[in-house]
Amino acid sequence: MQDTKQEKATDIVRLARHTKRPTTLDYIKFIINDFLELHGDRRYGDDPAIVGGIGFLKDIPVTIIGHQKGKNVKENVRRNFGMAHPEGYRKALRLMEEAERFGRPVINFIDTPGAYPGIGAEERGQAEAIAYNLYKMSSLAVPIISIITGEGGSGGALALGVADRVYMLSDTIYSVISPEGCASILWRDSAKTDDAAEALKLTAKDLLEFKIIDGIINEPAGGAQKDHENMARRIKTTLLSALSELLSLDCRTLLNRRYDRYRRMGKFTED
Amino acid sequence: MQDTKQEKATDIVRLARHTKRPTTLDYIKFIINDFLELHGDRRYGDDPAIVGGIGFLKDIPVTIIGHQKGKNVKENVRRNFGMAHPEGYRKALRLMEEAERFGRPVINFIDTPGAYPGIGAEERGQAEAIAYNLYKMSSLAVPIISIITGEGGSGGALALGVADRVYMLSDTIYSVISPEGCASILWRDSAKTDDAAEALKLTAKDLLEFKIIDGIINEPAGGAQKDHENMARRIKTTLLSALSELLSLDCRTLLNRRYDRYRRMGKFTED
Amino acid sequence: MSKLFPKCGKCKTSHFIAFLKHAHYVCSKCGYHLRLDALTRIKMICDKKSFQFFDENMKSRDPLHFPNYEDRIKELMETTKLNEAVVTGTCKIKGLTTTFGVMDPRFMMASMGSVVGEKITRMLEYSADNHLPAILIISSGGARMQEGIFSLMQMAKTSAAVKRLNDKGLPLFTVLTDPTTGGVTASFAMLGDVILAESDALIGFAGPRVIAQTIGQNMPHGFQRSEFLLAHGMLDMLVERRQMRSVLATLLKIHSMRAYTGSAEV
Amino acid sequence: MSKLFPKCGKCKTSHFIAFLKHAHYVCSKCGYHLRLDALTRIKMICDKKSFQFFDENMKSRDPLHFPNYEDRIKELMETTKLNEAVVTGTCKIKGLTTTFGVMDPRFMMASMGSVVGEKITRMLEYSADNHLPAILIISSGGARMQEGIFSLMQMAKTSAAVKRLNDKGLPLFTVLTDPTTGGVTASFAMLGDVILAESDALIGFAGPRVIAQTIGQNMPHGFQRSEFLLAHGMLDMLVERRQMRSVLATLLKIHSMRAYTGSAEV
Repeated sequence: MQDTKQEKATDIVRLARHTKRPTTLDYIKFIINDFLELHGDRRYGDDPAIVGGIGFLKDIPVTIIGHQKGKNVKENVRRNFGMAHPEGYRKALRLMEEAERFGRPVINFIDTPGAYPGIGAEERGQAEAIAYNLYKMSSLAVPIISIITGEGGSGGALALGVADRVYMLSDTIYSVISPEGCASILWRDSAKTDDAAEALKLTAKDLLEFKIIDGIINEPAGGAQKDHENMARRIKTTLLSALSELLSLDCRTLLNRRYDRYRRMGKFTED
Repeated sequence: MQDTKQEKATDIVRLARHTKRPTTLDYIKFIINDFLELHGDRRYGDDPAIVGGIGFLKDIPVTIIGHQKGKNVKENVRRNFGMAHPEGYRKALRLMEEAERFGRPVINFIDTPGAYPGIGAEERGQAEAIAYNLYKMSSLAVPIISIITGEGGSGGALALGVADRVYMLSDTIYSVISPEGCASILWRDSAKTDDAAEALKLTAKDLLEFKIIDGIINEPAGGAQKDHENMARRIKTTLLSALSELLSLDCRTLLNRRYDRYRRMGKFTED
Repeated sequence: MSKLFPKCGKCKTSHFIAFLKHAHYVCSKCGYHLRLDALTRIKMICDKKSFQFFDENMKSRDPLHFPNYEDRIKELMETTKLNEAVVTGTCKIKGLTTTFGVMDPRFMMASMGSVVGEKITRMLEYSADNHLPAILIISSGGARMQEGIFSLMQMAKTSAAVKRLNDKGLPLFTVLTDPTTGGVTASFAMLGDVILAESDALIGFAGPRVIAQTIGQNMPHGFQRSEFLLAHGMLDMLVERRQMRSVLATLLKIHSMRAYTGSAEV
Repeated sequence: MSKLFPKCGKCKTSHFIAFLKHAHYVCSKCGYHLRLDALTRIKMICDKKSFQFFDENMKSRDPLHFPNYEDRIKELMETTKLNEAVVTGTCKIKGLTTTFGVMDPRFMMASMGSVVGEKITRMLEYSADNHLPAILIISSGGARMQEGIFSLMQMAKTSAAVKRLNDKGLPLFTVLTDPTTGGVTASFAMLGDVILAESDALIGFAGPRVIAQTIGQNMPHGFQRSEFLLAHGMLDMLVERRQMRSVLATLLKIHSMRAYTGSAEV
């Protein structure tokens, strides 16, 4: 985001969804050495909408997981546009539990329109899969860092988003519902999508102000899609700096802070 | 088993499979108060071939799980003749993990020809489901008692059979493979089923001698099928006596003994 | 809706209120379980006069200044006599003490904003601190979009509170009623140690309309209904409404003692 | 089988042994990964001369006095120059120390009796005691029915040993090769923290013949092959045989240090 001009929410929505933005596998290529992609939930399937694996961030062994969109229509169909089924979230959780067992920090990249709303997804417990991730991640005994690299769509984003640190790239969004969905449900009028985008306060700037996220990683001039490598470098710098803090915390402190991080979110009165 | 005559293995195989033998739900009716049946693996399905739930054994809250055969053809089709799919083993494990969380001992009734050999079962990880149960049960931090009430068929039986105490009713079997399967694979001759039954050493008496099981619960005259209530009473007596020992053990002792129980099984030389 | 002759929400038959009440608000014609307000649920399940309310005065603050949200809330506070979509507290059921929360579908379809999330979290924390089990009677349209990201974060907050409760060896029992959808299903609703449901309740993550739009075809029969979820392994039991109090009491009783205390874990 | 021109086990093409060896025993015609004896595997994966054998003299005892079993074992000991179907020990891979076990399909299709179970358990316990990771290269027809219930119990014994290894924060890596079936798949094979497989290997619980008999229909294309299992979420990676050493070395390297030690768990 260029700080010099105040962009509209609807423009940022468009940028966050830009089809040329780097994907999780692009970032991994630039920032992880010795990467091995690991597959499957060991229960039902291997969801191509979420990828994950292990490797080194500089000299730190890490587990790295993220939604995966395609680069073209064909690949997007295979990746289901980054919309995961329950087996995707369960694969992610399996890898996070492995990370916990071996003391590896977890890095999650979030970029999804949302969890897939389909018959099979419901049959196999989309709600349960997301809920269980939130439950388990809340006390996973290794540091977790999540970065929103594009669209942070609702529960399907949060299922990779319970973390000790959450960052957003400057041209990304994170929202309880898409502007289109909001306009359609609330005003039964898809023409009001721009209004909904504005009303939902879904930009990185909004969320930093609300203290929902811990920082904004600025995108290079023209946006992340203009220079994948440069964007990856900025992410790597942020990750290393955050990890150097988190790795020094004892487990109880880490988990208490993670609990408190979410515990304080919410606005209400008690008069 | 009448101790007065030496029955043939093949006769015991027939008795173990008698269609009128009490099923898990029959035993539960007689020995558990306030029983609530709980369903589902929370991932994929609810397998009718395995039932489970919670209630009181006398005044002890317990989790009770078992293979469930039908009483007639129709019910047997629904119950798949007690042959579980992966979701059955995963339901059982879910209930055992709940039991662990709330300090409830686990009682398992085993009566199955084996894990179901079908396409869906393989697709959803029959092997993984069984393996994971063995893995988790080996250190589940509450007492586990397993009772073979009919057929103890291979891995599908063992998946409910890693326990601190294992008992067999007197006219039951427990085997790595069915006599039919053994005859067919080894001798390619199903007429040799009786020989296989003998060779496999699969009766309660054999297994007690091998120290694979901890005791035999004698069946009432004519077999368990003649008097369900009487058989249930005998089982209840055994369970209460075993539990009174196991509940007094501290967790480390309990788990070390369980580990050692299986650790010492096996016959080999090292000269 | 006539107060004396309310209509069934499914088959639209009118029933005399006294009969309906006697039938636990289950339609005698089609079996539909009518949606109930929170206080009626409390009366049906909890021991008389045992309910002690928590956080009755907690109210929404419209953190996004979302169009029309403040007015809508004010209006609902007047019509429902509630300050928000969930009532929480402690009570006894057949003499056994538990924390107890009920969502009220009259209040914006009991969608989860900051207040719902905070009240449920406080209730779960109270359970953990006071060594009590917890029961939640759930109905909800999901997240409350008018509170934007704050609404989404309640999913993480409440799920973490369930984890802390469980880590103390204490259970959460959830009862899913019509409808239970969206971010509420995808957090505490599906995290019950035992999950009960009323029959024919709509339970799911995505709404049926959204799914129909996405896949461009009709739903299979009974899709996202309790019986369907039971068959797909997501629920522990279907419970008739008139049995609910008794089943919950049994659950409390079975979980009221640890038979095995040798574990160093807890 | 000609020693100089062995045949591919799938397409039956004969290959000159020197070429085949250079190709890591992968058929240049159909891509089939030929079954390998344990020592060949060790040579292909472990650092030269690094392998230290465990329990080389452990032998079966025919506990059931099963017809013909003792003779069959004696015969195999002569032809294979092995005492049983698994070789275990320690080795280095690219300089990193690990315990390492390989099953040898020539020995009764590497079915698991008491010796296989005991040797694998001892190897896993050695890892746990000496803070080493563990690697198992698997091929097996499953349980060894000639040892009856003792064979079945090896599933429980080895699975418990994997649990103890994991509880010490140490990993097991399994490599599934053609064929991996029955009680071996349903115990340590599927318990790898990372599960690798060679392509086109038969991997399953029930044998294809048994399934065909049960369901009375043919199998879907590729059923129970590695690629099928990967698609169904059961495997972490397919690894080309010539990459195996390098992938295992990377796994060892990534698992050689705990980045986060703040956990009180381990």
